[in-house]
Amino acid sequence: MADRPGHLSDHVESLFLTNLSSPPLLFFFLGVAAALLRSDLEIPAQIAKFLSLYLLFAIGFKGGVSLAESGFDASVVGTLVCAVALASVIPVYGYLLLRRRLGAADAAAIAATYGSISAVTFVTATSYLDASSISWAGHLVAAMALMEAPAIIIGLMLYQMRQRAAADGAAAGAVEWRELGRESLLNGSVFLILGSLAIGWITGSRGMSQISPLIGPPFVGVLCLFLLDMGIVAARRLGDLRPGRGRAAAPLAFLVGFAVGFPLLNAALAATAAWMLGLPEGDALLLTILGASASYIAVPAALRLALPEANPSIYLTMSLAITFPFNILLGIPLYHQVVRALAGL
Amino acid sequence: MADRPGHLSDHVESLFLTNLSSPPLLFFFLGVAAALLRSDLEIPAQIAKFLSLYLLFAIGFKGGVSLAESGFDASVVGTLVCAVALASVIPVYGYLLLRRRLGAADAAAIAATYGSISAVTFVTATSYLDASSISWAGHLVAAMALMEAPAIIIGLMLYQMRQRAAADGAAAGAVEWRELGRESLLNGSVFLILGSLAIGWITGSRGMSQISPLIGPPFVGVLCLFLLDMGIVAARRLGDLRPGRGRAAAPLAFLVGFAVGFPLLNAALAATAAWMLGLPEGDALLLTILGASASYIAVPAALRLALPEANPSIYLTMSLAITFPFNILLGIPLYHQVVRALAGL
Amino acid sequence: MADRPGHLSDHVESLFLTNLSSPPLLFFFLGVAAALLRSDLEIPAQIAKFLSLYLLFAIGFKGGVSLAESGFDASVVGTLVCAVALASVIPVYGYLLLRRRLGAADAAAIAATYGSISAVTFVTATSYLDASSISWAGHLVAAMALMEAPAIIIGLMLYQMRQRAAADGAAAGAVEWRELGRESLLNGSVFLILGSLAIGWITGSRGMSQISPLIGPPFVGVLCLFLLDMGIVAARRLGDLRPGRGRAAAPLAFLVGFAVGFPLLNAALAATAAWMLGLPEGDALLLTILGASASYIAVPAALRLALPEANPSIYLTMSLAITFPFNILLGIPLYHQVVRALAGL
Amino acid sequence: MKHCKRLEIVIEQPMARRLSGLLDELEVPGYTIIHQASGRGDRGTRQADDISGALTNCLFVIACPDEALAGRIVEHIRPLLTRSGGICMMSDAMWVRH
Amino acid sequence: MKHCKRLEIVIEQPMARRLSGLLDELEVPGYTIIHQASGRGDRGTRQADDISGALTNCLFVIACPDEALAGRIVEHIRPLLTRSGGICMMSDAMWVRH
Amino acid sequence: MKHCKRLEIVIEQPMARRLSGLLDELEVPGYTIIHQASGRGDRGTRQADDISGALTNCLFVIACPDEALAGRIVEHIRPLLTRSGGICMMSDAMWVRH
Ligand SMILES: Nc1ncnc2c1ncn2[C@@H]1O[C@H](COP(=O)(O)O)[C@@H](O)[C@H]1O
Ligand SMILES: Nc1ncnc2c1ncn2[C@@H]1O[C@H](COP(=O)(O)O)[C@@H](O)[C@H]1O
Ligand SMILES: Nc1ncnc2c1ncn2[C@@H]1O[C@H](COP(=O)(O)O)[C@@H](O)[C@H]1O
Ligand code: NA
Ligand code: NA
Ligand code: NA
Repeated sequence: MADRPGHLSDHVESLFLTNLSSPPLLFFFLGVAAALLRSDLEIPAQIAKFLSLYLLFAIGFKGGVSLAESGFDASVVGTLVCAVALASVIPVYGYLLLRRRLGAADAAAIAATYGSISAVTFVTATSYLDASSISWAGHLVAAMALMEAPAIIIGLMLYQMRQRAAADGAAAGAVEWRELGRESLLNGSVFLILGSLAIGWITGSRGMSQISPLIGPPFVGVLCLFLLDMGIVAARRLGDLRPGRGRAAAPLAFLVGFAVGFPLLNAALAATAAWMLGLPEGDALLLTILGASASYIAVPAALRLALPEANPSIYLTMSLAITFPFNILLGIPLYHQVVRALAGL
Repeated sequence: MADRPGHLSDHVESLFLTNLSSPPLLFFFLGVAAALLRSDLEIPAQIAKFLSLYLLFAIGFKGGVSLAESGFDASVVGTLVCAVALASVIPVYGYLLLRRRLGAADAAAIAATYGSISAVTFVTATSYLDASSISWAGHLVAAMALMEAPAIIIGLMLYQMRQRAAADGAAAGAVEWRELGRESLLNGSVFLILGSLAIGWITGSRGMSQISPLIGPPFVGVLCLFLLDMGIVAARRLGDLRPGRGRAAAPLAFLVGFAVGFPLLNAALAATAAWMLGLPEGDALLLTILGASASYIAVPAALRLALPEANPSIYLTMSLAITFPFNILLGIPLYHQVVRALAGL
Repeated sequence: MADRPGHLSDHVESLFLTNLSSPPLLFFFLGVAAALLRSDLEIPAQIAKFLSLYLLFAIGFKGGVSLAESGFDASVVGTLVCAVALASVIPVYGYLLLRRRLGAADAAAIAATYGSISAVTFVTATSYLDASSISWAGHLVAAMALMEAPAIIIGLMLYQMRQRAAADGAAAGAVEWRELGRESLLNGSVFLILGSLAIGWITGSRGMSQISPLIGPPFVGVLCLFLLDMGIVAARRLGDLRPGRGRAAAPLAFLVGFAVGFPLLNAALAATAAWMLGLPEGDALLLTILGASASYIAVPAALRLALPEANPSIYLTMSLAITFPFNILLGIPLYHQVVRALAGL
Repeated sequence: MKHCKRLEIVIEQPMARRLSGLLDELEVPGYTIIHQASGRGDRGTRQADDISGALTNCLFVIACPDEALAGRIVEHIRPLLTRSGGICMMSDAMWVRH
Repeated sequence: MKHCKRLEIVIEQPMARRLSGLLDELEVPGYTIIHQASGRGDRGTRQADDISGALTNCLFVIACPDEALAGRIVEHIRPLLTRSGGICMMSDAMWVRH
Repeated sequence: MKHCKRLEIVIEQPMARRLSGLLDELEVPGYTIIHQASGRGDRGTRQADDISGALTNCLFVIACPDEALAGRIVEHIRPLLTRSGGICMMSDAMWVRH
């Protein structure tokens, strides 16, 4: 990529190209191709589950160790509060937008999904930053873990209010709040991130020296294998969105449009918040990614328990087959530009 | 940890603290917390099986390579004989102790479980020694493998004698000795440890240079993930010991007391034997650990075949949910003190 | 091994001994011993599948990176054409040889199996070359991937011709060509090798620097664990060849003889072709291995769909339990001698 | 041999813990669970390839010698099936007492 | 509760995709698939330990309220079983409508 | 279609090899085994999360056209179930001959 000095479009173009030609994303494309061509290439389910646990274990521990080094100060607390605020506001305006075209259950489920985060999108963004050696702070990992639960709880509160208002509470299953609280807070992924964060924080660099041979150098290679599986699974889900399959009666165009537009809206909001907080480039990009990303592991598991009326082949397909690929392929470099532009003001 | 020169209690305290705050043990605590809080964090079963095979493959190979370097001499043979003797004596006095409060089947099963060893406790102890750079000899791995089988065979011989004496041989199923021999000697874990030991011994340092990138640096990280799973499984088993569940009719207090007291008794016996053999610090600690540890993989598998009358929710829960955590959390540093004290005499 | 200068037999002997005493092959023997002694040592199925995907991912990526460095020139194209030619000719004369003693379905199936290749035999050969630091070119990986499909298609064409000739086309199920094409070209293993090759080629050494910590140093260790599983599975299959089991009515002696003799014939053909192409030592050995090796993953999966009349306990057992062990234990060093001898002419 | 009712329930993985809890409360003699099943039904295809478990099924097999209890089990799981989908089949079998 | 036929099919893993395609074409109400099963039959032992899938079985369970459709399913899978081996059993059950 | 008896056996994983050996000796036409099942019974919960296999179940399905053989199978496995626990159910089914 010819790096003529300072010419914006070339520089922007190179950002997109480097991202798209990074091994992890190329293996994501390979997975998509395998599924579309109906090849029988498949990563066994227990292996995919373990690769995701490895990624959470690694990012959590790294976050904890760098948190031990950087310590807690006002700006850290500010970022955490802002992250939780984002995860609470996004589901509200999301639900209002969605309610115009969808039933209450599906609207609340999608709102909760997009209010929450995708750990693997965050992980892919950290490896994007590492590749262009831009530093990022450990407490962003804490922000990620804290953004998981609020979105589910708020999404379902909106659903309950609508149900009580429509006085047909009997029809809709009452939301088991106790079950929901336990499920969203004690969900496996959230628990592992927070646990690894705490242990990384306690053991600090001494702990890292023992663990880094497993979570350091091999990280990008494992990410490639995981994104290969994600490409296969995402491409398979795309088929589910077509009206004929299951009960996805909702208008396809609106759903696809929302799955790309809403993350852009959230990214703008999060980038502005990061700018106001004066976060450094790497941290600002990660906060924007957290706003823009949607959950496809923790939230769907919680929603199947708390809100089974919502149809997973809508909210799971939107976040897994459209928003996740959009974010890692185009979103990351795009939000990087937005963050840089804001910093330049 | 303030290291005021030479003051025993500080030194002892720091030993316990370093052990408890080592990453593997912190991840064990995380697993226990996940299970107690009923989080759905879980390591898939085939992954946990593979992580245990990795640990046995690694410790076996390392043992074999160091055996090739140190070679066989009288003291090595002495240690091996002493180990087998321990694994034969412990079940006898264990059975006599247990028979006073339990049925013959459960007594024989627990005696066999505690006469045998836990490879992961041994592995955790080697990583404890490596962390404080205390050397240990490869033939201890051979000792570990040799201690597996005798305990099962002796435990069952005691059971058969009791049955014949009580002349109700018909009631109790005859022990299939052929099946039992094959099962205890050819058990998967024992076979892998001895096989890796032999291959490490044959290929020596040339072999180690090819294999160590997989079994060397990443070892502690993999141990963390395995102990995370162990914490989850151990905490789940704790529930089984309560009288209400299954047929654990035996007095709970006696079982819990035995699961902590008996390992201490065996540790004292093994430490004394190590002292009489004049073993160096690292080897003495490992022999003590072998005496004090109880099997929860190889022996339970053999007992289900040879002695199904014994109730696994007693012997498996005692070794997995009480003795294993006790040994890796408190036992290792405690036995280290005992070994040091004896050496000081 | 005493290396008296230049004495052929010592040198040959040392080649065999180093191969047989390399850790991967010793773990293969351990697996065979475990199965023959009926130990319950077993690698879980999803783990074995993942280890094979890791090996294909690693060899494909390495091949692509070295292809990027060496680039495409006439000699590379020559090797690829020659490889595809081999994979097309071998099934023809193989089928004619087999038809004399076996039914059409089994003959076609075995011909397709031996016309194709075994990726793990290729991978074991590359680690044999790396151990004696003999270089080999990346495009051989491309040759391997290209040799998978033609053998299946040609084997089945021969079967169809025979069916039409015998005018009982109705009896034998028509071969679903569309299904077969898709299955042989889009088979999971072939797709992963070609995909990793392409990504390694695109990202070149920049990509390798990110991925090599996962696929470089740990490669031989993972190969040991995979060959341990292969030893267990191969030894188990040996039992299937005995006439009593299933419908292996064919003469046992002929099948075993073919499973060793035919690879030697193909090796001679491939070595001569490599010699005529003037390939360097490493590449010539790998081309010979591709000729001599038989598929036990991709082709059996395709044959079960396209030619279910053929009995897998014949063709799968021959390639997995006889040809694969023969090639990695004796074949690799033997073909290395042949290649060296030809080069000496 | 004693007559018994054989119950077979397919439900999504996230609901497995809740269903086994319900069966424990109903004091069924026992149950066996098979995991990671895939399938297709009204709610579309579940290929058991996702990590959330929302697209993965599990299959419960229950041997229930007491017919009245079998009926009670069916009544208690019906609302679960209505909310989350899945199926339940009941058939006759003979139970080998040992 | 409604009467239905319970179909149980064991076939080798490579044929799973073709069988589920056939069931989709026949518009069966649904099916559940259990993977990685081992077994023994006329064609020898399948220990589900090979990577090609040729020696691994999978088990289909189909609840079919429409008896005529159940008969059509059996007729359509018979040729598959004849070519690749495996078994198919049909039994009576009651289907819990929800 | 031919009448047959369907046998369903749940037993712990360590006993799987012994049970399949027994079935081979009894020359049953075939059997299918599903692994890594969890469950609960008299002997408490088996969550299939332990490495020893002592707390993991497996499920055998046997199609047996010969009723007398089915009776013999039940008699031979009864002592296994008495010693190690587990269940065995027998029901009627139709076997699709191919
Ligand atoms: N007729 C059927 N026969 C067997 N399994 C079924 C049937 N209908 C649904 N299932 C299973 O139940 C799951 C959920 O069904 P549904 O709620 O109808 O989407 C499906 O993924 C299948 O695994
Ligand atoms: N009688 C039977 N009962 C249960 N499963 C069977 C029976 N016969 C065959 N199978 C299953 O079907 C697979 C293929 O059977 P076959 O085509 O007879 O070799 C076997 O591996 C078993 O898993
Ligand atoms: N009534 C039942 N229905 C289904 N499975 C059962 C039943 N009772 C026991 N089991 C299974 O058999 C295993 C051992 O049973 P038990 O010997 O009663 O502890 C349990 O873990 C269950 O998987
Ligand atoms: Na978000
Ligand atoms: Na012991
Ligand atoms: Na070949």
